[in-house]
Amino acid sequence: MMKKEKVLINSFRQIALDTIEMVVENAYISQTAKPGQFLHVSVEGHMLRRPISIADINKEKNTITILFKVVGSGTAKLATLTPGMSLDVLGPNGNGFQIDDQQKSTILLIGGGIGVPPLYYLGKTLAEKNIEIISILGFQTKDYVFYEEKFSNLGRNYVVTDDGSYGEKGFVTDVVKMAGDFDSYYSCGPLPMLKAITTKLKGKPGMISLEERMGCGVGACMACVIPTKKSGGYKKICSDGPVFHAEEVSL
Amino acid sequence: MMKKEKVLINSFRQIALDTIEMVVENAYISQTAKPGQFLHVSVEGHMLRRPISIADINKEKNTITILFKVVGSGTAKLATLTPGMSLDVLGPNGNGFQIDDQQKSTILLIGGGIGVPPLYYLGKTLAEKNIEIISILGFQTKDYVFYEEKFSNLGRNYVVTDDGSYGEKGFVTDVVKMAGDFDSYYSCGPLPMLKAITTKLKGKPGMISLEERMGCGVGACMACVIPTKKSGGYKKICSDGPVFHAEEVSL
Amino acid sequence: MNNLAVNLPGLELKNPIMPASGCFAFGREYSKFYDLSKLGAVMMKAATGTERFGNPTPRVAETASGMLNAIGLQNPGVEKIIENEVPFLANYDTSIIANIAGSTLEEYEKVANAFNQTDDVHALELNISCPNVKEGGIQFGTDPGMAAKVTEAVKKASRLPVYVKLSPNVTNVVEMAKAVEAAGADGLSMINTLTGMQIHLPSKKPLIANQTGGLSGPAIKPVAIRMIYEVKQHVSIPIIGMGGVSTAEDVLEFLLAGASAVAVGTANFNNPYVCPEIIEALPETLQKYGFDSVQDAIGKGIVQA
Amino acid sequence: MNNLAVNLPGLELKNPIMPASGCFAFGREYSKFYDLSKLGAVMMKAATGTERFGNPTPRVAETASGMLNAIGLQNPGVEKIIENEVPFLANYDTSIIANIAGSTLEEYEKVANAFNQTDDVHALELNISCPNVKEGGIQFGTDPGMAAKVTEAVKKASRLPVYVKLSPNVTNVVEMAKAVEAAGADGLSMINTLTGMQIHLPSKKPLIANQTGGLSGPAIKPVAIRMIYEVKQHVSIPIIGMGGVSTAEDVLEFLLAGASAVAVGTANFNNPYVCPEIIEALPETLQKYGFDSVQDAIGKGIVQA
Ligand SMILES: Cc1cc2nc3c(=O)[nH]c(=O)nc-3n(C[C@H](O)[C@H](O)[C@H](O)COP(=O)(O)OP(=O)(O)OC[C@H]3O[C@@H](n4cnc5c(N)ncnc54)[C@H](O)[C@@H]3O)c2cc1C
Ligand SMILES: Cc1cc2nc3c(=O)[nH]c(=O)nc-3n(C[C@H](O)[C@H](O)[C@H](O)COP(=O)(O)OP(=O)(O)OC[C@H]3O[C@@H](n4cnc5c(N)ncnc54)[C@H](O)[C@@H]3O)c2cc1C
Ligand SMILES: Cc1cc2nc3c(=O)[nH]c(=O)nc-3n(C[C@H](O)[C@H](O)[C@H](O)COP(=O)(O)O)c2cc1C
Ligand SMILES: Cc1cc2nc3c(=O)[nH]c(=O)nc-3n(C[C@H](O)[C@H](O)[C@H](O)COP(=O)(O)O)c2cc1C
Ligand code: FES
Ligand code: FES
Repeated sequence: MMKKEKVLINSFRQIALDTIEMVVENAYISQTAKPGQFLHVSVEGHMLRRPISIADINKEKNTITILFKVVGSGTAKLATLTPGMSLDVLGPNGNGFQIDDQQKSTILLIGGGIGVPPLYYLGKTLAEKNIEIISILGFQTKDYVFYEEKFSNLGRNYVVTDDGSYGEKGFVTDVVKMAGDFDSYYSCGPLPMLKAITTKLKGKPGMISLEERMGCGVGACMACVIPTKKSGGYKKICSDGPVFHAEEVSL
Repeated sequence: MMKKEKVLINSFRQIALDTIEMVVENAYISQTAKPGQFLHVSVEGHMLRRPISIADINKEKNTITILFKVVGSGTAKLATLTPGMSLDVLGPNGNGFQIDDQQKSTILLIGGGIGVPPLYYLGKTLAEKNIEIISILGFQTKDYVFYEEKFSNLGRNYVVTDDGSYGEKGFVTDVVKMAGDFDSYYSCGPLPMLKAITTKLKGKPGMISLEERMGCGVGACMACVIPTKKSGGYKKICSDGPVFHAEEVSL
Repeated sequence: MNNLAVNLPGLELKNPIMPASGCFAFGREYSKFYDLSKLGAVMMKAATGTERFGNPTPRVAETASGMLNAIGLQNPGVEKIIENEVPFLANYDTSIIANIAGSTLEEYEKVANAFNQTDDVHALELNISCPNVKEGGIQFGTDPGMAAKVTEAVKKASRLPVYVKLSPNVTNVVEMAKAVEAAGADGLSMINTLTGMQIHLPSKKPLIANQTGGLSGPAIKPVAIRMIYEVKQHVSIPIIGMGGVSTAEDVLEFLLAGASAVAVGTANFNNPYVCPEIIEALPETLQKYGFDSVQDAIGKGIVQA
Repeated sequence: MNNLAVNLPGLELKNPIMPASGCFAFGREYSKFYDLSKLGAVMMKAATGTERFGNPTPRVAETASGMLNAIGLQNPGVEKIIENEVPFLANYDTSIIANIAGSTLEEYEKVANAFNQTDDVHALELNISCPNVKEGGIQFGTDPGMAAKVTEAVKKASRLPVYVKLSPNVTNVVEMAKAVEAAGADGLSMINTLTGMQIHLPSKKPLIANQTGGLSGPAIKPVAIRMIYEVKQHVSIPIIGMGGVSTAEDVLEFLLAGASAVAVGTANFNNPYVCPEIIEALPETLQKYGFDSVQDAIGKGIVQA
C-alpha cells in the first residue's frame, strides 16, 4: 500500500546525457515495492508531484534506485539535489507488472528511452526466478544510452539508437525479429513505440507500462485515464496501472 | 548607483530570537554603499524582492552585514540559506542618511527592533568623524535584544524593552530624557515609534528611515509612497528615501 | 478552548474543513491515508444523470502555483454513486455533500431527485459552473436568470439544502449570488475554477485536450477571497469558500473574508494529509490571531468601505 | 537567421518585447540598468487629464506566483508627462505607447488629444480596465457599449492608433473585443489584472488599503493565454499580449495563442533586466521550436475546435 514517505538521497550521478540515477533510502518502500510501481515525487516550487518509476531495489540496504531524464522544470529541479537531502514521495504507487511465479519461459523486455528503468527491476526479479530474459533497449542517440551492461548481465541484450550512433540503427520494433523466440513481453516507453510494439506483437501475451499527466497520482482526480478496449470506459493509469495487459487498453 | 549583483554568503548566525545576522561579500556594493541604504533581495519562490538594510560594511574585506528578523515566508526562506550560497540583490538602493561632514555635534540614534541595523553602520560612520553618539535601542523583550555591545562601543547606549525584561521598561520615547542633550537625531523603527518620536522631538533636526511594502524597489511602480507635508504629493520610499527629514513627510 | 464546529443548513460540521468536489473522488483513495471521520464533510465528485466518460487526455497541466484541469465530469452516474459510493462514505462520521451537474435542467432535476431518495446525503452542491462541459451550450453559471432557474428546479426536486457553486468567470459575481439566493439557495459555494489555457510549445497546440481547463490552486486564492468578500456583504446565506487553500492560515483568511466553512481541492494532490493537518493546526491558528472559535472569525475581515 | 521585427498599426517594432504599463514608469529608472533602445517599445504609466495622487498605502501585496497592486493611477497628469517624460523616452530608439486613463469620457478625450499634439508618441493604449479607479463609477471596461463609446471618442480625439486594453474581469471577453473593434480600435492589449484581495491576518482586514487590487504575474498567465486564444479567433486587429510573462518561452506561448507582441509587467520587479534578457533569448527559442521569425509564430497554436 502506498504511503507518504520521506526518502533520503544516498547517491546521485549522471549516467547519460540529461539522465540522472538517484539512489534513495527508505525502509517501507524498499521492502514493499514491486517491479513496475512508481514513486510520486514532490518537487519544491511545483504544484504537482512527478511520477518516477522504481528502477531497482536493494532490500538489504533499504534503497530504491530511480532514474530520470531532465525534460522540464520539475526534473531540472530534482537534478539540483544532492546526497543527504531528502525527498517527499508517495510510494510505492500503482500496480506493477504481473509476474507468474510458475512461469518457466522466455521473456522479452522492450524499453524505450526513459521507459527503460522500470524494466530493469522487473528483469532482475524475473532473472532471479530463472526465467530467460532477452532485452531490447532503444535510445535516441549514443549519448542517451544507459544500463546496457546491467541488462547484459540479465541475458541477451540489444541496443538500438534512432540514428545508429550506437548499437543497431532504427526502432526497437526493427530488432524484435533478431531477438528470436519468446513467450511474452513487457514494454515501457513512449506512446508511439508502445503502439508500434503492441501492433507488431498482436496476439502475443504482453504487458505495457503507460504514461499520462497526473493530478493526484492516487486515483482520485481522474486525470490520468486511458480508454479500455471492452467496457468503453476508462482506467486510471496511476492506480489501475501504470501497467496494463497489452490487449486491455486502446492506445 | 544601484546594480543587480550576486553576493556570496560568508557567514550566517542567529544573534537573537528569530533574528539572523548574515555577512555577504560583494566588491561593488561594499565600496559604494552609504549608511541607510538597503539591499533589495531576491528570494527563491517569491515574486517580490525583500528590502533589507545595510547594517555594516567592511571595505577591506568587501563585506556587507545584514540583519533580518524572520517574520514571514520570505525571511523564513532566507533563514534556510547557508554560507557558500549566494543571493541575487539590487543594491545599494535608495538614499541613505545625510551626514554633514563638518558636523561637530552630539547625535542621538533611536532604533526600534529590526529598525536598529541601519543605525549601526550610520553610528560607526559618524563615530569615525569624532561625532558624539548616544543611542537608544528598543526591543520587545530580552530575547530580541542584539548589538547592545556594538552600540556601547560607539558611545552611551540605552536599551529599552516593552516588558522591562531587559534594560529600561517602556518605549524608546520614555528614555529620550535620560539621554540628555543632543543636536540632531536619526531614527529607524516601526511606524508608531517613529510617530511618537517625531512628535516628541518636534523642532529638533532629525532624519527617519521608513518602511513600506514595495513592488519594484527602484522607483518605477509607485507602490512605496509616503505623503509629503508641503507639496501635497507623495515621495517614493525606495528611491527618494528610505531616509527622510522628519519634517518632510506625513506619517 | 477553541471550537471548530459550525452549523450550516443541513450540515452540522464538527470542523469547517472538507475536501473540494472533484479532488477527492468519493473518498476511497484518501481513506487509505487517514480516517475520513476527521473531516467536517466530504464534497463528492460531480454526479450526472447517467455515466460520463469525460474528456480525452491530457486532462491536467501544471501552472505557476496552480493547475489546469478538464476532467469533463467523468463519473459513473448518480444511480451507481448512490449504490456504490454513498454507502462507503456513510460509514464515516462526516457530512456528505453531493455535487450535482448536468447539461439540461431536466438532468439537474433528475440527479437532485435521486439524491433526495437517499438518507445519507446531507446537502447538495449545485455545480452550475463547471467550465469543462459544453453540451447543450447552456451557460447556467454565467447568466443570473439561468442560474436562478436551475436553483429553483433543484430546490423543488429535493428536500436537501442546496449550496450553489458559483463560477468566478463572470463580470458580476454579486449579481449571480443574489439571483440564486432569491431563487431559494440555502448557501453558496465559491469559487469554482477560472477558465485558463496552456499552450504546449513542442506540439504548438493547447496542452489540455479540451483546449481550455479550469485553473485552481494558490494562484487563484486572491480572486476567491475578493469574490467571497464582495458576496458576503450582499447575501445572508452562508458561503463555503474554496480556491487555493493549503494551510490553516489560508482557512482563516477565507473565514475572515466571509466564508463559514472551507473546502480544500488541489492541495490534496501534493499532500494527501492536507485536510487533517489543517484541522489539527486550526485551533492554534485561531488562537494566535485572537479568535475563540471558527464561528467567531466568520466575516471579521470585512471593513465597510 | 531569426527575425524579431513586427509591424503593427503605428508601431514598427524591431522586436515584440515591451515593458507593460505601470511597471516601468516612464523608463528613467530602468534606463540606469540598460539602454532602452533595446526595447521594441515602452508602454508608459497611465496618464490622466490632471495629476493624480493615487491610493493610500499599502498598495501592493505578494501572492502565490503573483502580486496585487492598487496604485490608483498616480501620475503627474498628461501635460507634465508630455513636457518631462516623453522627451526623455524620445532619446531612445524605441516606440512609445501612451497608456491613457480617465474617470469620464471627457477626460479620456482630453488625454488622447494632448498626446495627439506631440510627435513622439506612436500609439495609444486605452486603459478602460484599471480596476483601481472608482470615481464616476462608470465601468468602461466591463460593458461593451461603454467600451465602444470611449474607443470611438478617443479615436476621434487623436490620429494615433488606439490599442484598447481589455479587462479579464468579464464573463465574455470576446464580446468586449468585438465591440471595441467595431468602434474603431486598431489593436487590443490584453490582459489587465484580475481583481483580487488578500486579507492580512494580524490586522484582520484587507492588506491593500484600497481593499481590492489587481492580480498580475505568472499566476494569471493561463487566463491571459485563454483569453487571447479566444479573442484572436474573432477579431482581425492585432493583440499585444501580457500577463505573467517572464521568459522567452512565455513570449512564444503568447505568440502561439495569437499575440503579435508581448508586454512584460511584474517580472521587471524581480529582474530589472528581464526585457533585454528575453529579447536576447528569443531568436534561439523561436529556432528551438521551429519558427523562422516572430511573425511566423503568431497564432500558430490555434487549433480549430
Ligand atoms: C508511471 C510513470 C512513470 C514514469 N517514470 C519515469 C522515470 O522513471 N524516469 C523519467 O525520467 N520519467 C518518468 N516518467 C515521466 C516523468 O514523470 C516526466 O518526465 C516528468 O513528470 C516531467 O516533469 P518536468 O517537470 O521535468 O516536465 P514538465 O514538462 O515541466 O512537467 C509539466 C507537467 O507535466 C507532467 N509531465 C510531463 N511529461 C510527462 C510524462 N511523460 N508523463 C507524465 N507526466 C508528465 C509533469 O509531471 C508535470 O505535471 C514517468 C511517468 C509516469 C506516468
Ligand atoms: C527600506 C527597508 C529596510 C528594511 N530593513 C530591514 C532589515 O534590515 N531587517 C529586517 O529584518 N527587516 C527589514 N525591513 C523589513 C523587511 O523588508 C520585511 O520584514 C520583509 O520584507 C518581510 O518579508 P517576509 O516574506 O518575511 O514577510 P511577509 O509578510 O510574508 O511578506 C509579504 C510581503 O510584504 C512585504 N513586507 C512585509 N513586511 C514588510 C515591512 N515591514 N516592510 C516592507 N515590506 C514588508 C514583503 O517584502 C513581501 O512583499 C526593511 C524594510 C524596508 C522597507
Ligand atoms: C481535478 C479537479 C476536478 C474538479 N472537479 C470538480 C467537480 O467535479 N465539480 C465541481 O464543482 N468542482 C470541481 N473542481 C473544482 C474544485 O472543487 C474547486 O472549486 C477548485 O479546484 C478550487 O479549489 P482549489 O484551488 O483548492 O483546488 C475540480 C477541481 C480539480 C482541480
Ligand atoms: C504595479 C502595477 C501597476 C500597473 N499600472 C498599470 C497602469 O497604469 N495602466 C495599465 O493599463 N495597466 C497597469 N498595470 C497592469 C500591467 O500593465 C499588466 O497588464 C498586468 O500587470 C499583467 O502583466 P504582468 O503579469 O506581466 O504584470 C499595472 C500592473 C502593476 C503590477
Ligand atoms: S492522477 Fe488522479 S486519478 Fe490518476
Ligand atoms: S517600490 Fe516601486 S516605486 Fe518604490
